[in-house]
Amino acid sequence: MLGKDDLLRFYRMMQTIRRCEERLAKAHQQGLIPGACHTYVGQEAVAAGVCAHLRKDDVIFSTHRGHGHALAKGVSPRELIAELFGRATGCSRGRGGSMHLFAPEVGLMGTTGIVGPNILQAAGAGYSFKLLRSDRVSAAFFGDGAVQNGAFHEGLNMASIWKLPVLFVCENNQYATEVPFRYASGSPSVAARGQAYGLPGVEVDGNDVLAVHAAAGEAVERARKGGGATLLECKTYRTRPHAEGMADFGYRSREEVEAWKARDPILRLQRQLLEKGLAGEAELRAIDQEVEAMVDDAARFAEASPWPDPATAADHVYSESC
Amino acid sequence: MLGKDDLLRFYRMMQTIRRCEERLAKAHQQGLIPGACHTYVGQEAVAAGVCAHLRKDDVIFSTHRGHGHALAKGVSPRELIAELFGRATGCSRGRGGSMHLFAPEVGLMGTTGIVGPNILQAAGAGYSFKLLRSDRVSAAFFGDGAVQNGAFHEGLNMASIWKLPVLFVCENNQYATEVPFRYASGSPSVAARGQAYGLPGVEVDGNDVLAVHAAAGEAVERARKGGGATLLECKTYRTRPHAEGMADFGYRSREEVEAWKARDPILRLQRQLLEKGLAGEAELRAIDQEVEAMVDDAARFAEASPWPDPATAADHVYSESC
Amino acid sequence: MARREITFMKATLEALSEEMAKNPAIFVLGEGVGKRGGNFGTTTGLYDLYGPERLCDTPICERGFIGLCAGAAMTGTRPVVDFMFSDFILDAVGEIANQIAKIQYMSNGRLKMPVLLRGSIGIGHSSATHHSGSYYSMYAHFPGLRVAVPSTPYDAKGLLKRALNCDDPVLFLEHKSLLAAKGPVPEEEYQIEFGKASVKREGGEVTVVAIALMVQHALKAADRLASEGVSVEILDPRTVSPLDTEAILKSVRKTGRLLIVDESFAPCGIGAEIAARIAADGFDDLDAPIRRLNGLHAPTPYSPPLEAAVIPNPETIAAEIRRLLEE
Amino acid sequence: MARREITFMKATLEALSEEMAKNPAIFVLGEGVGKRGGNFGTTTGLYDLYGPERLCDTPICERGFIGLCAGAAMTGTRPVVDFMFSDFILDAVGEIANQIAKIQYMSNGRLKMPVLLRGSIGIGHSSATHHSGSYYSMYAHFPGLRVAVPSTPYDAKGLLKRALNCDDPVLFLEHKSLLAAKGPVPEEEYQIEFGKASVKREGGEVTVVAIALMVQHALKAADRLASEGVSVEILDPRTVSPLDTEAILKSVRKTGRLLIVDESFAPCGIGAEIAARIAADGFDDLDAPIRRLNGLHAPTPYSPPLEAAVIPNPETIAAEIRRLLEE
Ligand SMILES: Cc1ncc(C[n+]2csc(CCOP(=O)(O)OP(=O)(O)O)c2C)c(N)n1
Ligand SMILES: Cc1ncc(C[n+]2csc(CCOP(=O)(O)OP(=O)(O)O)c2C)c(N)n1
Ligand SMILES: [Mg+2]
Ligand SMILES: [Mg+2]
Repeated sequence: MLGKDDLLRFYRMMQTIRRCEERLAKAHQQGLIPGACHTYVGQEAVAAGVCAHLRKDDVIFSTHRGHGHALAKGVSPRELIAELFGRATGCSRGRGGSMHLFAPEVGLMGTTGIVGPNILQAAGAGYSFKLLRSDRVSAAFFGDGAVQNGAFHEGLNMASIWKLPVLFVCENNQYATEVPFRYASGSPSVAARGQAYGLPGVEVDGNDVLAVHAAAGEAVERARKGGGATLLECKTYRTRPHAEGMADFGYRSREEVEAWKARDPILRLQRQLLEKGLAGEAELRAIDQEVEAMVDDAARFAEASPWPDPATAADHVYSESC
Repeated sequence: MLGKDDLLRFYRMMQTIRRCEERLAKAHQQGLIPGACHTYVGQEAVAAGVCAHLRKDDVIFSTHRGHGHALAKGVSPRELIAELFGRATGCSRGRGGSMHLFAPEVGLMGTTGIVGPNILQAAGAGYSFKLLRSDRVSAAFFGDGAVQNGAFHEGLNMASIWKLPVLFVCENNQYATEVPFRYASGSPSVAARGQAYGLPGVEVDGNDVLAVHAAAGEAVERARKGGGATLLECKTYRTRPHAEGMADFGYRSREEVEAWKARDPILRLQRQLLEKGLAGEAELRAIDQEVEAMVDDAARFAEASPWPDPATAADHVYSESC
Repeated sequence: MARREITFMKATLEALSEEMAKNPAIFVLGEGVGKRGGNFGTTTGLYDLYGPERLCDTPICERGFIGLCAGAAMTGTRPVVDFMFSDFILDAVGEIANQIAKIQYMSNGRLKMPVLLRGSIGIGHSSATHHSGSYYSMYAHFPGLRVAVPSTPYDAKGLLKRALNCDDPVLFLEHKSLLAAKGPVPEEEYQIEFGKASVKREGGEVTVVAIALMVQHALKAADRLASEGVSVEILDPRTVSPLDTEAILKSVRKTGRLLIVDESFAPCGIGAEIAARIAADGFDDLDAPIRRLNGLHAPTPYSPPLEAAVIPNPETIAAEIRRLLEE
Repeated sequence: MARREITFMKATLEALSEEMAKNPAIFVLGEGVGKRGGNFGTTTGLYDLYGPERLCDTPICERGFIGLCAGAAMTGTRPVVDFMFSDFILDAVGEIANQIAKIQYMSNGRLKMPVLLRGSIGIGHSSATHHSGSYYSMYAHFPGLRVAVPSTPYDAKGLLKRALNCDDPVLFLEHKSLLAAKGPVPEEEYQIEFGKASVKREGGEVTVVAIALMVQHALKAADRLASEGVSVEILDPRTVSPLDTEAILKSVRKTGRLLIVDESFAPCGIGAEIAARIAADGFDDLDAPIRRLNGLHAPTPYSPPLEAAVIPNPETIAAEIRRLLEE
């Protein structure tokens, strides 16, 4: 059973993600982020709920929209923001930016700017863990857009027939850039597609961290115990544009966005905490302030950080072993 | 309702395929076929049953195991055998062999040596017909092995969301080379995968030409009328090795092969014709002899045909228009 | 009448729009090509003119919709794929190199394959390694494809119109740092043949062959060198397949010196191909070694100082030209 | 002791088997690598030794299982993909060039990527256009990959063992017409470093650099020319990435003449890369134009007379050498 501490941990993580994203959005407007910036605002419950079950030695593989996953897996706001600022202190040492976050030390094995590959890579980590007789598990986070890609098909099928310890976490935020899921998908349900691969497919309210946590818990346990992979569809919504600086109301209405803001996963958890008497306003505000301070510090750290040395631009193309 | 003439047409087509394949198998042993040779023996009911519904201006896209589809769509035994013999009179003028049969004149738009692409190409023809407001339809024939490939996923999804006039005909002969379908597929049913794309998925006994014909008829009618695509799973079996000259009993037993030979689609139709009194032995033997003569003629024609001119080896890499 | 100047992007939009008006068999596929008008504005306004079937938004299945185009092109339509970033279609190399490029040949010329694949290439704007690829050299390696890499709005419009009137599959690759650049484009109808290089600057002492954005950088370098009294000739092949060897040979006959500037990877790149052709057929005209200036052989990093370090710029080009003149 | 002679295939089987015995993290993926022992006998007997998890039969999803290998290689295992024909993995170029090749760099060296991709290349046996591809030039273009193209059993074993002890992704490409060829292979343990060319024949008048099967063809041509009194030096780079430029320069310094023989497509091919490097750094040593002899720039046809017409053979190589000696 989840206790107060667990819920407050979720709250803190979701707020950390939210505040980092808001800081990054502002920094993007200020010209501090030289490339793209895809925020995770509105989807925080998914990263927080799933990653709560993962050990440091478990691994995740994410996408262009990976800031939240990175933070939830243990990347610090400093390393995240510094990376988007292009600094040598960033988690990818400035090589990656928003779409290429690497922190293998904490199990973030990369985020990809190409839709699809991370699904396969998560299956590959699962293959390693199975072959090595390890109880580690692997998770892929991906959007509804990736579901129509061959990588989804091939990855889920392999994970099924080889019973790999993998979580396939689809964050169905209903749009792939501006293309609606209901247009792009032959089937209205992602979870139902599990059947095509002989995998359990579970649909969950992705804006409810407790629901995500519960469903992910079962899936992680199954994976650890050798029961194989699970497809988790988290229905959610991003409330900011696809990427910072992009227009947002050519393909969806302000009303739709507002309706989803009313279902904000952080506000929802806040209400639950207050209603159940697990935390008071003051306690939550204190967390908020701590988070705010941490993000302030991270942004200052990032801005003060050195640029990478151009002389290192071609380092590490090959390993030193061969 | 199908009449005697229809059934005899099926019979003649299936025998034509069978006799061509047997001739090709023999020719392969004799060294008359310089490359690979994948026969269709045991699966004849599928090509015969599906193509009976197709007009000359409808199109099909097939695989490495495409001889039967080529014949059923209207390629002559002469052009088929000459192609496998590598002659200038072959349907691909000697450029293709067993795996690359082209006869656009009769709607055979190619067979592919790579598993997967023909599924996408069939969808593409469907796109053309839809855009051009034509009532032509398109069909892809592919094996159970192709079902695990991303092309299947992407092709069926696009055909579904755009309601393309396409038949996806999966010939589930239970093996991809030597890898069993039950091992390679997360789901025991191909037809059931239609659901994942919002497409009707129909399973049919692929060794029963009447069953194939009935199911394909519905699918073709739906496609012509703008009702979109269908996934047809024809359960069948190839009774010869994957390709001529390959060993056959490392992955399946003689008993299994014999059991399927007892379900031979040609023998079955023969029995039905005889039992229903639609044809006598003599009539069938007469057809057999005509077919045999045609195949003899084709093989003689092929062997007497000229080789392609080496000076033409690099012709048609580009069109002349640009 | 004043010469009209429009952007590269506007020039290609005109080309596409004019051809779509003429030919109802042309349709465009891609993510966001519909109402959105394309990630780079490549289809702005066309959806309202031609509707959803001809401006068709796709799921994220590049291999799938490019494979689909092969079947469409064989059956009477003329597909255009608007793929946004060339990195995305690496998943479709099988369909491009093994199907689209080969079917005219394999059918002995009985099938045509008028597929146009268009989208952005190039390093810049901290796009990082999955949005900075070029890959024209790879496509030039495969038989059966035409590959255009224009550097000006004029060339872009003329080559795109040619592509839409040609039965071969064409890769039309647009450097993202050129899309907003303006240049003269006449109102009148014109097309540019494939395989015809363009002399972007005449000069007598050294021949620089440059590709895409590097043409603009080389022009800047040549300006600088002109003030030092050095006379540089700049050639833009405009298409890397076919490649206009004659034009390069002709220039080298005059200058005796050749530098090839290509922002993408050197090994087995188009610079190597040009060097090999001239080392074979222009050998006697050469007064010095053939030099190549390429981007570093490394994935493209994100951070501005790293990114700048992996590609040639006007300064490094000028320096390379000076070195070559001393050899 | 008599020198042991074994086939190319046997040599690679030994290499794989020896390394699998030493390193339990090695596993092999592919269609038919299990009980069947591989389409070309590449895994014969290993299934019985190492079981289904380490000899894993796959569905037909090349992109999928190559993408899977990237994730496996990052997490402590060492995947080997046995892909049968290089044509099949064109569907996986995105995973290879954009993921496998880049992750060491993008992670700033914190992740390793020991993926071995091995399988057949080359024209022959009327395999036709979907089973005759080579594509080593394409892989040499991408940063982050190692590409081996051995021509003898000895080189094959030594390079494969090197590949299995290296943290970089390696393409190991085996010409199908060489698989049954025999040659000396010692019983003792050895490895061959990447980027070291091998002089397959010493000679003084002309340098021939040849790849894979073309090495054997060039040797035959050189035999013939020897009887005409012509002395040919033959170099086999063995790996096209990295490429041993030094060895080629050294030979050209001696002979003054260079011919590159490569059965695959010329444009932006490895022959172009070699020519470009020598036209840059060996320019002063050249007494004649650099020549390339390649297969035709066309898909590979099926029919024997057509197939023979698209690739170099000992006669055409000898003729080309004679022509070069007259320049
Ligand atoms: C293979 C590929 N095609 C296209 C793109 C461009 N692109 C980047 S994000 C995106 C939409 C992704 O949608 P989804 O998977 O739903 O994730 P979300 O952005 O909603 O989190 C697209 C099309 C890409 N990165 N990779
Ligand atoms: C992409 C690709 N991978 C592998 C192969 C090798 N291959 C040729 S046929 C075949 C099996 C195909 O099985 P299936 O689709 O069931 O068709 P069947 O042979 O049973 O008719 C394989 C693996 C190929 N041709 N293409
Ligand atoms: Mg989405
Ligand atoms: Mg099969």
